[in-house]
Amino acid sequence: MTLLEVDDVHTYYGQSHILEGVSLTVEAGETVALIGRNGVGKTTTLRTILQLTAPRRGSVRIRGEDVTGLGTHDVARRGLGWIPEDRRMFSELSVEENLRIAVKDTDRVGGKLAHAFEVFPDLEQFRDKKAGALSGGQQQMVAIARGLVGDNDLLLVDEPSEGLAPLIVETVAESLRRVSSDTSLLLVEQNFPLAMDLADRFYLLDNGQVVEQGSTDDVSREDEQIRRHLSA
Amino acid sequence: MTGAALAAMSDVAVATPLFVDSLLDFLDPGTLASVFVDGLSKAALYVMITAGLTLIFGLMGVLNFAHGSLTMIGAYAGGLVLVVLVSDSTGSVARIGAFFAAVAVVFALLAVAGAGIEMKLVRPLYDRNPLYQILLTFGLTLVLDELVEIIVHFYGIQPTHEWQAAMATKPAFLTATYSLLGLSVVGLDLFEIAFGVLTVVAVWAFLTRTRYGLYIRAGSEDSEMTEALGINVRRAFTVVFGLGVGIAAVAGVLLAWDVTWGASVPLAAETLLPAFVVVIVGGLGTFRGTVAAAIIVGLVDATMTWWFQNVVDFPGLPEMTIFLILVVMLVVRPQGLFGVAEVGGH
Amino acid sequence: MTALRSYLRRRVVLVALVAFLGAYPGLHNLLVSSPVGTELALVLPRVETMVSVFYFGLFAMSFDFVSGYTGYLSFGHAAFFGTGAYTVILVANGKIPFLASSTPFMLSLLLGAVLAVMLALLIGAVSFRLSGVYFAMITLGFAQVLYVFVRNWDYLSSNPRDGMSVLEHPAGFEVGVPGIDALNLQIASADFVGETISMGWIQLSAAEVSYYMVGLVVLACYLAMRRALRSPFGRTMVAIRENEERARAIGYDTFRYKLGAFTVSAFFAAIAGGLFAGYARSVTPENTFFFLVSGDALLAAILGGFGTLAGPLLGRLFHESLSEFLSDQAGGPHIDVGQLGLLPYLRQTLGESTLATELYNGFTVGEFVEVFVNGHESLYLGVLFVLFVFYVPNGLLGSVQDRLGGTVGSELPAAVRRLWGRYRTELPTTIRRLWGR
Amino acid sequence: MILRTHGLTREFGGLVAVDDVDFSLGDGELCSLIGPNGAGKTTFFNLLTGTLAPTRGTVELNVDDEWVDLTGRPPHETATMGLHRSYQITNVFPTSTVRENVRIAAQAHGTDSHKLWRSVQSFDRYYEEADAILDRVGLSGVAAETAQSLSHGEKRQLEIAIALAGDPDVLLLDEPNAGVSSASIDIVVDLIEDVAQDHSVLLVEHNMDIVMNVSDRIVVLNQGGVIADGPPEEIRDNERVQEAYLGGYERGEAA
Repeated sequence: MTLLEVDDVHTYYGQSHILEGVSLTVEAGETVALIGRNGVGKTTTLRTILQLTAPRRGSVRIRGEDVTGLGTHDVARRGLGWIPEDRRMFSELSVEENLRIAVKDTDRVGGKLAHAFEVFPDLEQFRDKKAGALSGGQQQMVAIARGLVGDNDLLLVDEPSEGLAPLIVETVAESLRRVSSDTSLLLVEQNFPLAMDLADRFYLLDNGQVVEQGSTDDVSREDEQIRRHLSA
Repeated sequence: MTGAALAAMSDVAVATPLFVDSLLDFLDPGTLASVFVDGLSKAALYVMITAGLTLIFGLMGVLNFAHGSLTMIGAYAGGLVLVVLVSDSTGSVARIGAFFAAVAVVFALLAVAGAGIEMKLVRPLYDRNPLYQILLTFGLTLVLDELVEIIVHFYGIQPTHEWQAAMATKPAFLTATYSLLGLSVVGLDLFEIAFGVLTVVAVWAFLTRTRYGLYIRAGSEDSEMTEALGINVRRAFTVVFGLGVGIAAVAGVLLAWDVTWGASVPLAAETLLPAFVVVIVGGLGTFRGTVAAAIIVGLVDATMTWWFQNVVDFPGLPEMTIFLILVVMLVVRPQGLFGVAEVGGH
Repeated sequence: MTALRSYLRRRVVLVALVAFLGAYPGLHNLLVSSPVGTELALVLPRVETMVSVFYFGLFAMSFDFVSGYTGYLSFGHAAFFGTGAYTVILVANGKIPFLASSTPFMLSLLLGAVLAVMLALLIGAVSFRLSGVYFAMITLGFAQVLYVFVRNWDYLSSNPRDGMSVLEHPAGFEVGVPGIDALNLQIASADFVGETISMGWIQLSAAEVSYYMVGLVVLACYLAMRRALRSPFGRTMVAIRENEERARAIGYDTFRYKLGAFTVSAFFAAIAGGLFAGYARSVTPENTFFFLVSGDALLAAILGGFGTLAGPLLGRLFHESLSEFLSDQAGGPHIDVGQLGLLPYLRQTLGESTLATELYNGFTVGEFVEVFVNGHESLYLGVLFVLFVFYVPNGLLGSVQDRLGGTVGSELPAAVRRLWGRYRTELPTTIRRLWGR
Repeated sequence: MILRTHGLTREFGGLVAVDDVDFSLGDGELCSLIGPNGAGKTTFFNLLTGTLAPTRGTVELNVDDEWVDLTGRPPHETATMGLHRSYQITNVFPTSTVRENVRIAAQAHGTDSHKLWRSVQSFDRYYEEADAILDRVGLSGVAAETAQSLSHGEKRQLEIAIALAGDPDVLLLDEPNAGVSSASIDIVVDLIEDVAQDHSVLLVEHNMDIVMNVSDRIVVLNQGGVIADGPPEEIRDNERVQEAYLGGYERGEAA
């Protein structure tokens, strides 16, 4: 069964029409990239899926079940995790607490934390440090780990490489690759080669609409469509 | 220049050596220690009144003007339980037992009432300008105060004076003064300090040691992210509102025994204003700051009370100093002791 | 003459309202002596009540001037009301250096206002660095410092907690042009002998003289504030309320405009306080500097319409009428007809047997009435206030304006003209049709 | 030249949002400022208008052939000196009428704003200026509506209209097309070209078709610094610019 189906959603901020009918799907086990220039509606698509900004028209289905209009926490409980832009750490909370709060199965907190520190051994040393005191790259790790411990089937990842030095980007990419072996990913990314490297399929967004989609194997940065919609 | 002004000047001339003497008196270890204990007992009351106020603001950005009225209702409700349970022949220990019964009943009742207020009245206003939350809770104080006044009046109790019957249920050993290492302490002060410490420890443990406390701390920082982790933040709002009101009401029960306060309808305004001072000085929404500010305000209050009683012939000194602390704090550091600069927008 | 006529035409609603208020005391007398006088006396506010509606309404308008039009909640506004009130009594008692107790009332009124302006500059210069809840709290803090101070400063009176009364100024305070005796009339509340007028067929009681004189000052202040709000300055205030960041970005030094608005507002708040003190001849910290006095202004502003200048006056009228309606006072010596409040009225009309009827468990109708009607206007006001917050967030006047799509002054005549136009064209045809049938 | 910066830098904590930017805007020029997300474009605007104070560097404006130092001046002063901006997220006076929105902006440039004793209606010149601007941006028909009741596209036009009031020397337009539906984008583009006739314009825009069509010159920011500066054709073929936009990730061998 298809994990996520977004069907012709129209989303507004006030009166400004941001998504003009976006449709996409994510199958179980897949990594799907959502690419496009700044301001075309990529982040809004993720917010719409989570019902943080509910669509005015169209529907969002998870494993066939319509979740449009539900509370965000209800959507999240159905196995969706969010790794937002700017990482959104609880900066006054320790790294461990940041992870602890993300565990949905409250009987297995210990095991989940142990697993997270196993996957991200670098984080163990910061366990009791306030998340706000970490560097950008370390925070991104915590954000990804937060998605991991929630037992999610699908992670919505927003601009994981933004504001990070190239070397750190590589580490982040590596951790996403590791996480993607357990869960599906819907990845918003401006760095085109990175997105193509991680994803199986891609959707190209412009002006609130999907203008192209396909397998990542078939496109390159010399592609006319890609250059037209992504670069200067 | 008028005679009064001249007289005032000569007062200053006389007052200068007097001031030095008084300062030496004040710095006497015995005086300092008793002022300190008095200050801590005031701080304990402040912290109990304000804990809920600050948690509610921290999580949902609502400045609850009805908080003082709910404290006042706690005082009357607690007094009622005490008056029913305690008779002249009740022993001291049984009276303390009755007090804890009153605390339990009042906490349960008012926590439920607080949760109800959040669900039915405050919730529909979250999407509106924060002004409307202030207006709503302000309107609520009018209604609550007047309702209490009607009820109290109906039972033949004078609403604007302390309720003596409730005050009289206090066991004798709390009114007594004890000498400890040359220091004289009133029993009730120690009782209040114990309660204050207990409250701080309990709230702190709830916030840092329980899963729900974790939700509340996270929700105060970023409620959208918390919601996206599968946590029902709206329900946490209700819980915090209920708990906050419950704690304030328990403070009210203590106030019903305290001769400087006592259960009366004006108690609502008398507790609300210093509570505002404490939460703002501490930094709106931070529990740590609120505890620190309560101690500061309590100690300043006690110090100024001593100066008024012994030196300065100005009965308003303690109260005026408290509001001056508020003004000075807002001028120097608007975000308060432990607040974050951008807080308050939500 | 044509200029005056066109001026009045453009302000037809205002002129009509002022005319109505001018005729109100006579109208009131006429109505309460009519066959349904007892019932009307119950709902119509007394002339004395209207005096306090005027001065407190002015205070509420001054509060709305700054809070409703710049969006900064001045929660310590009572400080300015108190400054005006205390100045008047202090001058009258010879407690202000260099000023004799016989100083004309109009001058002490002005002095209070000037003092309030200076106070507002001080408080505002510090407070306008903050916004939102913090601004409300710091102004509250300042006002409470002053409240505690006047409550305890024994220079003011032997028992400052109980406030102070006029001691050395035996005659009523005169409102008018200072120095010209013919242009002055005394104001005074019912328990003080004020001035009465008898000119031909016009007979005015002391209360009615106060009504007109206080009303005149309030009208002048209202017109001044209205003009200020419709000036370039006033439009800048609204721009700050709507979007302060953008106001700054298009070139306004918003701090100066906020401080200016605060100062103007303090001026009129002090005039209101001075009128109150002059009329009541005694003040207490509780009814001047206390924060619930600001709360009452907020109440009036919300009921009447936040950000509509005349709304708060209407809100206050509502508030006072309700308290009068629910009061248990019988009519004073100057009202011969009927009772004042609902309670005496119910006692009278329901009759002994109804009152003694048992409702529940020994609780009689009479007791029920005593408990729930007797002077508990705050309860009903509070409930009403909460209902307004939910369902009428723009207040009485604000909602009417929303419905009309503009200010009442400009839109109401237009609406009436539209109706009249339709009536004139449609009525003849309707009549003809009816006639034909 | 009408506007220039020298070594303009702004740091937030450890992050350098704008890094040592030397920029100049020619008199009457339409220059576009582009760059990927987080390149520092909006921060740069905020530094120019004084909303943010720079960590280092200067901003200068040419007023009557004299260079005036604007560095560290508050926004209301830079605005009165002739540097106006529009906002990425619509930022108008919502419950005022469209006409009043522009009139109040025009009034800011007169000397009458402190007059609280005269009716606003006795100052015709601000109404005339507002009406002329509304006519120019095509909003005359909705002048009496409240700003909040406009469609999103009309709000974007109003956003520019407010910035036009007071006849600025320099217009900073921050994504005037943000959120405009594809159907009505042409109206805003025409408007940009129109105002560029008699103003120096610095434009931030993501839609490259628009940028390439309307600009005299393009400046590219990446990670706070200028990486390219030149006419549209040159920018289109610039390899560093392509790299900045598409990203230069290469899968490393390390894990």
